[in-house]
Amino acid sequence: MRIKILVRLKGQILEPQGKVIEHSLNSLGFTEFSNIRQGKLIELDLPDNISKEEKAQKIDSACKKLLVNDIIEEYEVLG
Amino acid sequence: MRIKILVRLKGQILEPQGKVIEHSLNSLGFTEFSNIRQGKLIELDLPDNISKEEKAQKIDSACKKLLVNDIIEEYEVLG
Amino acid sequence: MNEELILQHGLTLDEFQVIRKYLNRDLSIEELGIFSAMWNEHCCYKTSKKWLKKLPTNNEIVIQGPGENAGVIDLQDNDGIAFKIESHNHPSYIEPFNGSATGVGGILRDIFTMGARPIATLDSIRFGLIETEKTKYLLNGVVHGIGHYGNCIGIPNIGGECEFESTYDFNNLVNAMAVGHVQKDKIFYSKPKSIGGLIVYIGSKTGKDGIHGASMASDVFSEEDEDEKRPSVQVGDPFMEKLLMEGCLELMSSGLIESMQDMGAAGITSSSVEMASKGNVGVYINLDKVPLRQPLSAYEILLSESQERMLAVIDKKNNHKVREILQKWQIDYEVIGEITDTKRVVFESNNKKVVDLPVEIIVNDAPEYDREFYIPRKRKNKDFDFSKIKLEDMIINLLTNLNYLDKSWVFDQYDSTVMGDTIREPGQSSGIVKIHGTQKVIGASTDCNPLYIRINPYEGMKYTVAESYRNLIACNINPLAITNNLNFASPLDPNIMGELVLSIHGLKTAAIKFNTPIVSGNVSLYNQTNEIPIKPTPVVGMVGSNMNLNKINTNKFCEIGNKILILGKQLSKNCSPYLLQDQKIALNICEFNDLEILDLDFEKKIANCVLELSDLKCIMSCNDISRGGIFSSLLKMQYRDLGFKVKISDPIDLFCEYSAGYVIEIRSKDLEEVTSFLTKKGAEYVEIGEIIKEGIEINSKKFDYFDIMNKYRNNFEKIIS
Amino acid sequence: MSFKSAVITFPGSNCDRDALCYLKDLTKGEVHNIWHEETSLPKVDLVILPGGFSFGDYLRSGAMASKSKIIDEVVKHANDNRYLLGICNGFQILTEIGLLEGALIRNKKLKFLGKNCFIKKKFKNNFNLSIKDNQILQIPVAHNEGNFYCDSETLNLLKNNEQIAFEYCKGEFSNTEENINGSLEAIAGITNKKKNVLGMMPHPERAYSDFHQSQDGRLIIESLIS
Ligand SMILES: Nc1ncnc2c1ncn2[C@@H]1O[C@H](COP(=O)(O)OP(=O)(O)O)[C@@H](O)[C@H]1O
Ligand SMILES: [Mg+2]
Repeated sequence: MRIKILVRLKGQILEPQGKVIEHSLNSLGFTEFSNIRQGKLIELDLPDNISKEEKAQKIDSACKKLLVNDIIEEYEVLG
Repeated sequence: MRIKILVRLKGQILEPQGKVIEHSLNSLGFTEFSNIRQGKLIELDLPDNISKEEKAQKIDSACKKLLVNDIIEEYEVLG
Repeated sequence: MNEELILQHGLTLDEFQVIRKYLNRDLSIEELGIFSAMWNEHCCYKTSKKWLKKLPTNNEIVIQGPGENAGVIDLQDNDGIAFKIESHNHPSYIEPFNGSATGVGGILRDIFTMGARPIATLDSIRFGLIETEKTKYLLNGVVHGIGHYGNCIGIPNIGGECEFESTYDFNNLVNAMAVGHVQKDKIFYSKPKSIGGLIVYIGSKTGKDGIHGASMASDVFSEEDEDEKRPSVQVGDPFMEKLLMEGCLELMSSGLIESMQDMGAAGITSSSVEMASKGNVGVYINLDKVPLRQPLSAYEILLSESQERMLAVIDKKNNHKVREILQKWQIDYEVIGEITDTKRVVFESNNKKVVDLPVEIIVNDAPEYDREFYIPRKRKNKDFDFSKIKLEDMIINLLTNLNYLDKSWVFDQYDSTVMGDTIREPGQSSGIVKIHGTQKVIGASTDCNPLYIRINPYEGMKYTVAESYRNLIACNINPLAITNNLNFASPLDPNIMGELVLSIHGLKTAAIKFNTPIVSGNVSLYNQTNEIPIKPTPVVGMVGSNMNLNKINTNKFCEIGNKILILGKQLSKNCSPYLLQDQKIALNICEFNDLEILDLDFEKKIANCVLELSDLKCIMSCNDISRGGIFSSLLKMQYRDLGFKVKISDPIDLFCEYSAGYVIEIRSKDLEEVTSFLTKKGAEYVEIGEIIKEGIEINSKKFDYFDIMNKYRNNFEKIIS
Repeated sequence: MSFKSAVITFPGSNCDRDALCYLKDLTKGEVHNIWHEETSLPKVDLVILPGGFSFGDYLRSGAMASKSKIIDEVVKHANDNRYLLGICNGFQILTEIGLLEGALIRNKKLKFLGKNCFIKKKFKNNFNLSIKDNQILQIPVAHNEGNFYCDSETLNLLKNNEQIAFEYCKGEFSNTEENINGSLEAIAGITNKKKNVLGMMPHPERAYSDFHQSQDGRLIIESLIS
């Protein structure tokens, strides 16, 4: 089972990369795009035979322990 | 409308970060996690009033033109 | 075997016939791949070999000349210096970040393969005109890539060059140089020592990276091909390289390794063939044992250019100890074969011999061409009209031309002080690092004057070598030896071939005169896209030393009131190519006058004066005069709040190029001693002015110091953004 | 009594040798080099977490190093009221461990910065005792993620507890910006509340020897020894 973890900087933190992308997109004519932010995508495999709860708990704990720094980041799990 | 674009290195391209993260997770006891790869998450707003087709076409073209380096990366659009 | 397949592998049908006749049988596809890699320009130098043989490669300090992973020179006591330059031009055009990063990775491996610890890198990068988005993208990517790799592994970048010119629009150049320190009694070579030695694979797993990269590097490629070539991009992993470097250096210093060879272009193929050939032995390798990142065919394994990999030969009895050390560094390690006495290269896969070739045919019978070449026509003499040129406009022209501006946007992205031994960072005429734990310093500079070489390849190359030489001399560094990277367009064009032949000749002449042998180098041909050949760009990387770090000169002004003297001989206005080009006086390459002949004895004489005066502590600061003349040299010397005032009969002379040109700063109280010394030596000099506070004055005309300095320092970033 | 110290080496550390030389030359005492997989630490006065790219700086700078085996010992060392100094990557590791507040995010210009910078001391602590108020120190920086961030509550705490040790400033003659990497309030280094743990982005170990461009980095070790 492939899991996607989306990690983004918390809203109040200035994310200069997003600003740069937005600026470039706008100057390329993509003026409808706004509020661009860049984050991280972490993808990994978990065995299919573990339960939904166990899965959620494991991912959560890995995020807290290593994958995410909760001073600056927040995350969302997909799949 | 908030759009998520997931950008990942193409399958055959070396992604050095993933295996180091995997090693670290494993030694923290998360031994079930495998095949870890890290990519980019780009999030942006598009106006709600544009059609589905137009939206898809705009995102596609922005990805091709700027957001994704198609020599080494591929992407997936969510939302 | 069908013709198309042969041609796809970059072999000519004649070349294929040579192989076919020798073997008297058909080739396996894997064998064809091997010839494709080994008979490629990049590996066997088939076009340049004949000419490279003429270069001086030896003198009393050369420990290892060309032919190994890097050249090594003797720095007295037990200290040796290994260095080499390498190109990664085409990969950097296709994927600038990874292409340039892996270029740095590759050259660093060349250094530590010799048992040397890398202590510095330099780079020489050239791009097309900045007006296009493509050039901006390439510049950003290349600088980011070079920085990322070197910073991460922790080797200081101490200098280089960065130029812009239209012939590089579709063919940027990325040359990376590395310098390492080795104990003379612990140098490692690629020659295996004993039959039966184990061949071991160390480092990253093999993947599909850069398959066909080696033959790609020698293709004339057109815009359309770009996409097709793309998937083979190599990605660098500097973290892995750092571990690999520490692991290999530990293995070597523990005496567990017999010989070592890095897997560069054409990966396992070229490294194993090279080992066999150097040792006059055979190799047997079982491809099933090669650590893989993904399933690969034998063919792909043989040609993969995955980075951060090494091949070593060890004694069987050390197998366990080697494994232990590499485990500590978390490096993959596998015994994949052994050294045999067959003088054949044998690769096995799935219990089948997929390659079984005599080393002789691959190496000794590699093609060598004597290609046709033309000598450039003599140029007519022309007098240019300088009457409409205004001093103010000349200065503006320099301050709006990227080639003259402060390059800190580039080198601030590089870590230049890591390792704690850096004495002169980028931004000075040569980079200087200390040999750890000693008082000795090493200086290095990379240079090329493509415009000069297009005008007159032989003389132009002499000027290029002299430029590096002056860069070192200005810092009171004694020039010792050269590495070079010959970047040219297609040698199938006899005009280009002529540039190649004549510039090698110029390199030879200058190297003999300066007693700076060529100990390593690299050739990169076919640098052209859509029929536009690059300007000939044979880059010189020169290395020198001073045994006493306290004797090094600075390039920056020291004190108000000190006198400014000019040494050397000015080139006439009509024969200063960069002046004519950059002040838009000569607009077409055909218009230029021939170069003035460069008197190398004169270069040496003036250089010796600078060295002697430096040792006498009479020189407070010194800089060489190159593109942009005295004016540009003075701009680079400005420091803190110091400026200059000068007097000169014709201000245009301030922008002319020089032979043996140096600007030196002298204390008033030393002036007499210095001038009588110079007179005694027969070295002409001109006292043109002095150092003042916060001012620039030319013939009593005052310029806005802050405006000029601000533009000099900040315009680069403005222009490229 | 001689001053004892140690430097921890992680895979990818590349300023560990520099830090060792810095300590040897300036403290004249015993200096240990400890591999990250060790599980014990000798009793020393000062531990340095050196600069570099531990674990490639993959995921986040300092994140994986902060989970190394030796870290428990490093934390104990700090809890024992002994000195702990994190330089550059070491600073990032200290925030990842949680010994120091805040985080270091990408430089505001999104580019690696390798150049001289200028700093001065903000609040007094044992690491900057020998530095005069308003004295401008010239020390190199070399980092990609040196942009200090914390939330406003934490910032208030840092100020109230006088935990800000160094801030970036303008040099007399340089055209360097006042805040080179965009750090909150130009913070270049902070301590913990007890002030025995310091994290700083500039590299004092590259500015102490006679041949270095500046010798201002000595002042930190001199402060600790005096
Ligand atoms: N690509 C680069 N990498 C590192 N340093 C560079 C690079 N380009 C320029 N520099 C630095 O800027 C200095 C000035 O470069 P340049 O304008 O070519 O003048 P010079 O005539 O002194 O070589 C060089 O000496 C070098 O140290
Ligand atoms: Mg130069």
